Amino acid sequence: MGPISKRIGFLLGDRGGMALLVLVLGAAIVVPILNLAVAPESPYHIPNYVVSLMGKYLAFALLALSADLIWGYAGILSLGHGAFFALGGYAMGMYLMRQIGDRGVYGNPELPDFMVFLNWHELPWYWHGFEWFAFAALMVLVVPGLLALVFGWFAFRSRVTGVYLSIITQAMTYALLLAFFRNDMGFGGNNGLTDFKDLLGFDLHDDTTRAALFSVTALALALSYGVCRYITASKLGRVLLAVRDAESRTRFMGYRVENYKLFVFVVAAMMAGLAGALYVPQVGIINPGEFSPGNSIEIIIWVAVGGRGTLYGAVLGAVLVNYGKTYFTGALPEAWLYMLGALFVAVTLFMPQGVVGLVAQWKNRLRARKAPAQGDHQVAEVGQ
Amino acid sequence: AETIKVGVLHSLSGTMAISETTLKDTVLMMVDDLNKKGGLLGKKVEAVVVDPASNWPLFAEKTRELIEKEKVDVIFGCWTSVSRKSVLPVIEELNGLLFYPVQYEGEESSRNVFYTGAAPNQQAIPAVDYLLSEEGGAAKRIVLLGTDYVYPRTTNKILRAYLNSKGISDADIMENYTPFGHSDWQTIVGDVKKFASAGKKTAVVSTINGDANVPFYKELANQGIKAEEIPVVAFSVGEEELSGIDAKPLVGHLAAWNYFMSVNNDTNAAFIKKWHAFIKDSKRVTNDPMEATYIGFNMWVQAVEQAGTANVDAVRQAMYGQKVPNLTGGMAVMNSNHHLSKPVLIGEIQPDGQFETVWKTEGTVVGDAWSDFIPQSAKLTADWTYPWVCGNCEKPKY
Amino acid sequence: MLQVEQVDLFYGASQALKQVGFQAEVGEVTCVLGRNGVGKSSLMRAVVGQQSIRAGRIVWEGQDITGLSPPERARRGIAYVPQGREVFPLLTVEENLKTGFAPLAKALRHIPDELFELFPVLRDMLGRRGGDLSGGQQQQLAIARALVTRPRLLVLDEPTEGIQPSIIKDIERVIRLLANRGDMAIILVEQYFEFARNLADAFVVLDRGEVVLAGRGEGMNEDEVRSHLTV
Amino acid sequence: MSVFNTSHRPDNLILYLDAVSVSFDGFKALNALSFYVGRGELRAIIGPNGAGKTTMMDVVTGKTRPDVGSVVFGDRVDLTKLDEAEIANLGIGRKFQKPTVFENQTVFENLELALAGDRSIWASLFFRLNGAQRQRIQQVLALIRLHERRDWLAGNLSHGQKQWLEIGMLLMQDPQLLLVDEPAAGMTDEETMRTAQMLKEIAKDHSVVVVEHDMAFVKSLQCRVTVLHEGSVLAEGSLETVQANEQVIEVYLGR
Amino acid sequence: MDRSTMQRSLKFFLWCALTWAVCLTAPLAKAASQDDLQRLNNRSFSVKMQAIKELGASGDRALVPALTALLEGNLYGRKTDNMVVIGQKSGQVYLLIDPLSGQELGQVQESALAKIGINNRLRRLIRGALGGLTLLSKDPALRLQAAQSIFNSRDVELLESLQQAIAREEDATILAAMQKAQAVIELFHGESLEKRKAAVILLEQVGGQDVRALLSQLVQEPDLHNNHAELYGVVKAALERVEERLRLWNMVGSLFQGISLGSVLLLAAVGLAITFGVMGVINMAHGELVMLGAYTTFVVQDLFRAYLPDWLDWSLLVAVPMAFLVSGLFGVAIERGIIRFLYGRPLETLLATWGLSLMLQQLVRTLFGPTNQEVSNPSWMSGAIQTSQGLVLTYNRITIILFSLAVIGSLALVLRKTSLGLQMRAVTQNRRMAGSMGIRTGWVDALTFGLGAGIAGIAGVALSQVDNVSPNLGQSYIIDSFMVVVFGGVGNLWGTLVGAFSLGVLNKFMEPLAGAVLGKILVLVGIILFIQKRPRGLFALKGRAVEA
Ligand SMILES: Nc1ncnc2c1ncn2[C@@H]1O[C@H](COP(=O)(O)OP(=O)(O)OP(=O)(O)O)[C@@H](O)[C@H]1O
Ligand SMILES: Nc1ncnc2c1ncn2[C@@H]1O[C@H](COP(=O)(O)OP(=O)(O)OP(=O)(O)O)[C@@H](O)[C@H]1O
Ligand SMILES: [Mg+2]
Ligand SMILES: [Mg+2]
Repeated sequence: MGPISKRIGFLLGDRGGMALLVLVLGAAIVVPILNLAVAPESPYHIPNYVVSLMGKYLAFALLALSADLIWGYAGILSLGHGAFFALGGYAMGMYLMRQIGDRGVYGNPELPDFMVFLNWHELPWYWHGFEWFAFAALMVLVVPGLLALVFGWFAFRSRVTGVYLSIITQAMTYALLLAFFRNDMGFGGNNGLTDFKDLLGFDLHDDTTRAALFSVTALALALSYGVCRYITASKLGRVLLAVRDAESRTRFMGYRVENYKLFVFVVAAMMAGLAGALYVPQVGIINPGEFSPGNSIEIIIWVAVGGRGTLYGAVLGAVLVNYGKTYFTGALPEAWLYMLGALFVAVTLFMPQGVVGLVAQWKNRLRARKAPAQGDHQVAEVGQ
Repeated sequence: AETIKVGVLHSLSGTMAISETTLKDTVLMMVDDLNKKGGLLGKKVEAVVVDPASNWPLFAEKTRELIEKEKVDVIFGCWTSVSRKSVLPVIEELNGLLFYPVQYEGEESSRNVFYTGAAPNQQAIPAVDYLLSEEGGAAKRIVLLGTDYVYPRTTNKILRAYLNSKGISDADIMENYTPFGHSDWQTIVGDVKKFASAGKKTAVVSTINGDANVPFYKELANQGIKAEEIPVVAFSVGEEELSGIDAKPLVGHLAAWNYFMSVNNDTNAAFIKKWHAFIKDSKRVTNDPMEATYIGFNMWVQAVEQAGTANVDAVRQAMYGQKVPNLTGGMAVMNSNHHLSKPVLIGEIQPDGQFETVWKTEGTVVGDAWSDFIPQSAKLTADWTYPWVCGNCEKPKY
Repeated sequence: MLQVEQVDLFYGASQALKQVGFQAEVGEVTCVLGRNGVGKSSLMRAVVGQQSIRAGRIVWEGQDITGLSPPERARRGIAYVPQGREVFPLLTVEENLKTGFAPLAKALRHIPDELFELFPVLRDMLGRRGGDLSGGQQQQLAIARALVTRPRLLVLDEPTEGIQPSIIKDIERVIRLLANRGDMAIILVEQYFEFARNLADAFVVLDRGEVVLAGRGEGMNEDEVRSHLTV
Repeated sequence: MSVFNTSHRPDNLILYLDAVSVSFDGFKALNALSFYVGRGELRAIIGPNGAGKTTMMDVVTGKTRPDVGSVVFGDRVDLTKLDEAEIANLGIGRKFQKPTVFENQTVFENLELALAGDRSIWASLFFRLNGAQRQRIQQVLALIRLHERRDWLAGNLSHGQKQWLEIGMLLMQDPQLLLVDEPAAGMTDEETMRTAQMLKEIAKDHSVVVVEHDMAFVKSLQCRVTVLHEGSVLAEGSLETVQANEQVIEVYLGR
Repeated sequence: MDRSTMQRSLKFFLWCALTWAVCLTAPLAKAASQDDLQRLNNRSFSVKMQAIKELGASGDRALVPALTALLEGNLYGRKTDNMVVIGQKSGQVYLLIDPLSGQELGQVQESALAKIGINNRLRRLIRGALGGLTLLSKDPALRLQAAQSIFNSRDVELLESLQQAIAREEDATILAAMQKAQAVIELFHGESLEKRKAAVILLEQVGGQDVRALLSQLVQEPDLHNNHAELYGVVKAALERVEERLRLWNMVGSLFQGISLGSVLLLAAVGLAITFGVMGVINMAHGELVMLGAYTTFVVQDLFRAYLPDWLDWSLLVAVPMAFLVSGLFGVAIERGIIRFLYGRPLETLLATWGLSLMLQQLVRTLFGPTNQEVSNPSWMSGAIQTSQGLVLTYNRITIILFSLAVIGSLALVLRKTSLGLQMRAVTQNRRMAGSMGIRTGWVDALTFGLGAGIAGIAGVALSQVDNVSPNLGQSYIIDSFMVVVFGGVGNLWGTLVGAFSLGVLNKFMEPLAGAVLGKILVLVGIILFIQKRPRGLFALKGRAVEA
């Protein structure tokens, strides 16, 4: 093995992941070309709305990836993961809001429209700094990271685990939802932040910008995958698994479980924040709905559908479920909930390891392996 | 294209499905009707229904899909303001056409949107006028109850300014906001009672939204708040919301709309009949947003016919000044600020869940995009015809 | 009489039992011996129905019970003391014992006093949760719980694990007594040779999932057996 | 301090429990328990079921907090103030009565996790197994006879195999003080002896406290024996003296 | 204004002129006639107002049926001859009654009648007028109402009849109400300072919100302040004492509201305490099972309306077992069809039941439509106990509190005292071993899940009384339910009970302090902090048993 292959050995170890990386990085290059350079009449042309849809899916995939990192590997079932996504989104939204300048309806160069008509006279302190991209970009990571740090520090130190943790994360996102709904918070209340014009000087409604955003999202996804893969393939990853399966035993071996959990929790929160920041300019709105507990549950469901505990599975799950949603809400607007619901039920019943596990199942059936890699032993996280 | 496509962008699932599904059916009914009459410009009209599932970003996505992929000529859709705000950038970017049929907080005028629901001056202000009048009970204290989101906040801000101008001081105004879907109203109804016991005639203005209304009215009834003591006038409660409640204890409470199902005239009777036939359920009610959809659809049809094409720019030009009969007997007119002129009605709840009109504006009221009671917005004018050509101008733009 | 015939048992792709067969007579103690991981517990789980087998037959009192579910087998008088105790952690000791009522007729639903004579500690701890007991106490509870069902076939998987010497002696006496009563077949998995030899009327030695030695208790040759128990 | 005389006091202590009491809902599992373990000592603990042996280990490893009393490790570290991980990092390792291994990881990985070394996040993030460590794991694998099973998920092991794996993990951890709860349970007689041999080997440069009910095992350890009963020390001494003690026979050994 | 409205207003004008003439000429002392009633049959509210005032003042008790009918919206003008009649709907037709003589006048179609409309102002007047007319009625309820009406109208003209009534009244409560009304009139219209002071003192003793309203209105009047300084002082002091007492009662009220909110939370959560707390199934479809219960109530009521209209009030008694059955059967089907394959994989149950909840919502939408369905409160659950101190204990809330306690009580009995309960707990703790003990685990699982689901259904019946019956019903309770169960400690019924009530009460004490939104946020933050202190809920199980 040469030094390079040694250094990226952690990537090579996971074949599904490699395929994913190639696919995502390929898409980052090919999709913009097919969208911008190929004539619209050509069958190879990718229309604009597909580009922005795919960009959205990839942002969701990044979010699912981060959720899988903590759920699949550390056993932290966060039902409030969407909160970090939303916070990242808001940080980006605030930057975009500030970029509008005096192009808002009331023409106020300082204040966003919603502040003007609700009679705010000056920009609240927490809005300052967001006119600079670098600051906003930092906040995209720092704000979710900080929340995760504080929340996680308290929760993990007090050894809140299992469903108790899940439910208080849900309480967290629910509380944030209500808080952001309040117009007095200064984040646009229920309507959230919209009407964005441009990002770093590029017009958001421009096709090139959209294609570029897509590529950036794909890159971010690939990079985050690399980070997650590095973490999970390292010994730290194995410690996390140990924590997931037998937390107190891990402690007796001298590992500071709370620090390990906190570490991945914060990393995942920052990734979710990044996903949110990439999502917002592509869909053009961020509002408190993103904090809703239902959204966070959905994230978990993407991961479960794809295959918990396999990073590329989470990505696959997010894309699949969201594609399904896009397709069915258009094709079967009245019955799509049946389809989606049935899909979830079917996945649990027939694909215990998610879509990814299906492949493994087939393989297993094809050649009986010497050692049973997938035993009947499942982890019970629910305290009884 | 050999067909003219109409996009229908109403939530069929999720929290808003309860209200929006009806509007989807209304559009489908209108399309059906139009096709029976031979279509539009000799072409068949095709409705493309999608479900944005009460998910606001999904509204934007679906709009893009409707316009770019399905190539629809017009979209009827949205209920909540946030869904409209989400759609707005897309529809402007792609130069689409949206008809928005619900009463809202105003403070908006887009070249690509026609607002056929009521602006605050077509609903809230007349309703308060009525409460303050001798006939409406000459209220001296007002409780503003609302769900905590932009429409109630804005409306109440406008109302507060208006009430102040009518000599009601801030001490006599109580404002209270609750989360979406709030279901436990015991405390608040109790507070209203307390507020009302300060010795001045009190009335409640409710901008409570959607699902929260049923438990609110149930609590009102059970705590025995009678309309003749503390009348409640609501802006978001129509026939459909009432159909979920036993209305008998609520008789006398009020709502302000531009339409009531109970309005007695031939156009309305025909509309109701058509609706019942279409939905195959003679118990289903009609309501104001349905009328707004009806007006919007008919206007669009007329405008297309007048323009001779479904092309968005041509249709938009043809829309200005377009008149269609509304269901309350009279004509709705599309103004150049993309808002309608409509009459305002105040109705009392009847035991059967219907409203009886107790007051009606003389003639019609012109919808205001920008409220006169918000200082920054009072300066603005929305006018999409020469010489303004702008949704938010302080001076004419040529 | 219990007859186990040509049983194959698999975990996924790996085979834990190969063509295993043996018999357990009523009124006798049949000992199953073998090193760690040779398949003793797997065999017991197959007998009580917790693990399904791929091939072979299990016949109890003349009936083929291979396809029956564990509760059905329990209703046919089969009781099981699993390795690792498996008491119900959140039920009290008393409730743990009462779970044994399920297969019994109404009239029989009481806890026999002899149980408390055998395991006096259980009487003292009736109200304590099973999971709070010490390891040995749990083991005693597990045995008592199985006896509550008045079994005709008692399957004991290393029942003396973690129990103090004096009680092991008691257990030994009781097993003998139960067997001598003549209405119960007892299968005992043991690694503790001494204990096994004292009790065994018949024995079976397993190695790598196969029966390598079987015979009557009196003919149990220590060296021969031990040779299979060492590596 | 009145209980001192029940337990002898070596000169160089590694563990020292002083009048420790633990009660659960009024039930005293440990009752003013005091006893000492010397550095480099091998100590066997026996006692009736429910005497408090496991509870004592829980107290030492930080799983259970004593109501009163102190637990001192080495010269002056009071263990009652520390949490499990801190205690483990001080050099106290434990084998549990009921084998607990990481069921979803392979035997090899279980051992690797237990491998002594820096437990910090950064260290684990950039950890790479070196040759010596790999060898050490191989050694232990051979010792616990799970060579062939090294790539099996630990969850698929039989009960006895899990016991061995636990012992192996304890060895990997290489602590100063080993607390071993019923290591021979579920082992054949021959394996029991082997375990005893192994513990004696270890005790040459470690301190070991072992709990067992198997008298043959205890005997082959050839060490001091402490008998616990109802949460305190009932007797202490060589196995012979203890076995001759009437009370011990009464409550524990039986006649 | 278009032509038709103009014509109409012209007609109004003529009508007014005509009726004015009538009222000027008609002598008032005379017994009321159809002519008097005719003035009610007028589209102008001011005409009707005047008419009601005069009719009320006439003191003619024959008018009571007509006025009551007017209040209830049952007074019509017959289109053929404009006669004012009472119309009672019976089936498709209306039964007509002469409002003065009580004679039946046959049946007509709805189209033959024109309803006489009223508004809130008229309603108030009519009640006042009826008060005067019914003071001496035989019906005690009417007399009480009359006294209250007079209290509200403070009509000095009625003082004399009021005094007569007081002299004759035997019922203590009614007497008190009448004296209160008398006091008010004397306070406002009395001549001597002494009498007015005495009135204030009497009112203070009675206390309550309406007295507070009255007194505070009085102190705001400049006339009193400037010209009657002494009385002003008395009134002000009385007001303060009344308010003091009200504050106290207010606390009691908040407590009640908290408990009542708690009972709703409890009901929503109990079923979950079984499926989730006992079985460990993260049942996201729990809310939908509640919703099914609510829809069952709707269907049952609808059937009652169609087939047993007289028994409508008791439909809930049927709805409770029906809802239990419907949701319970759904539960059994869910367990047998899906959940049973997922034991040992609790997190997958989250995914599957989430899918189920989507499907159930859509199912209901398809079957019943997306809109709210009407479920009415039976009359015995409508209204409230209102103390004079402003404490309002609504009957439906009281019923729900009692009901929730009954439900959790019987559940606890089942779990603790029956062998089924024991088996349920055994199975969920160690399914495999329970099987080997002879427990039919499949059965027990199905029954347990069915029980949890059935209780969810029962909760739906109760919730239909206070909330929307819509496809979204379930979603709005699911988060709260999980919160309650976890807050109380998973697997602990007692914890669920205490958790629900404490969250309810906390919520209701926060709400006035911080507003509904902020209050809710604070409660959530409180839960988060609380779990830090007690990581396994309020009534955490302790000891080895839990960790094992
Ligand atoms: N659930 C399982 N999945 C896969 N393999 C298993 C499982 N349980 C046991 N095995 C394997 O099957 C073989 C037999 O196991 P079993 O538990 O029957 O052994 P045993 O003879 O009872 O051993 P011990 O004396 O250690 O209890 C062992 O090699 C074990 O690793
Ligand atoms: N959480 C608890 N609640 C109640 N009693 C408990 C709890 N934990 C332990 N006990 C009791 O404390 C006593 C001591 O238990 P411990 O496990 O220490 O015994 P032991 O000496 O290890 O016994 P064994 O030899 O059987 O393993 C036992 O009687 C047990 O029932
Ligand atoms: Mg075994
Ligand atoms: Mg022990």
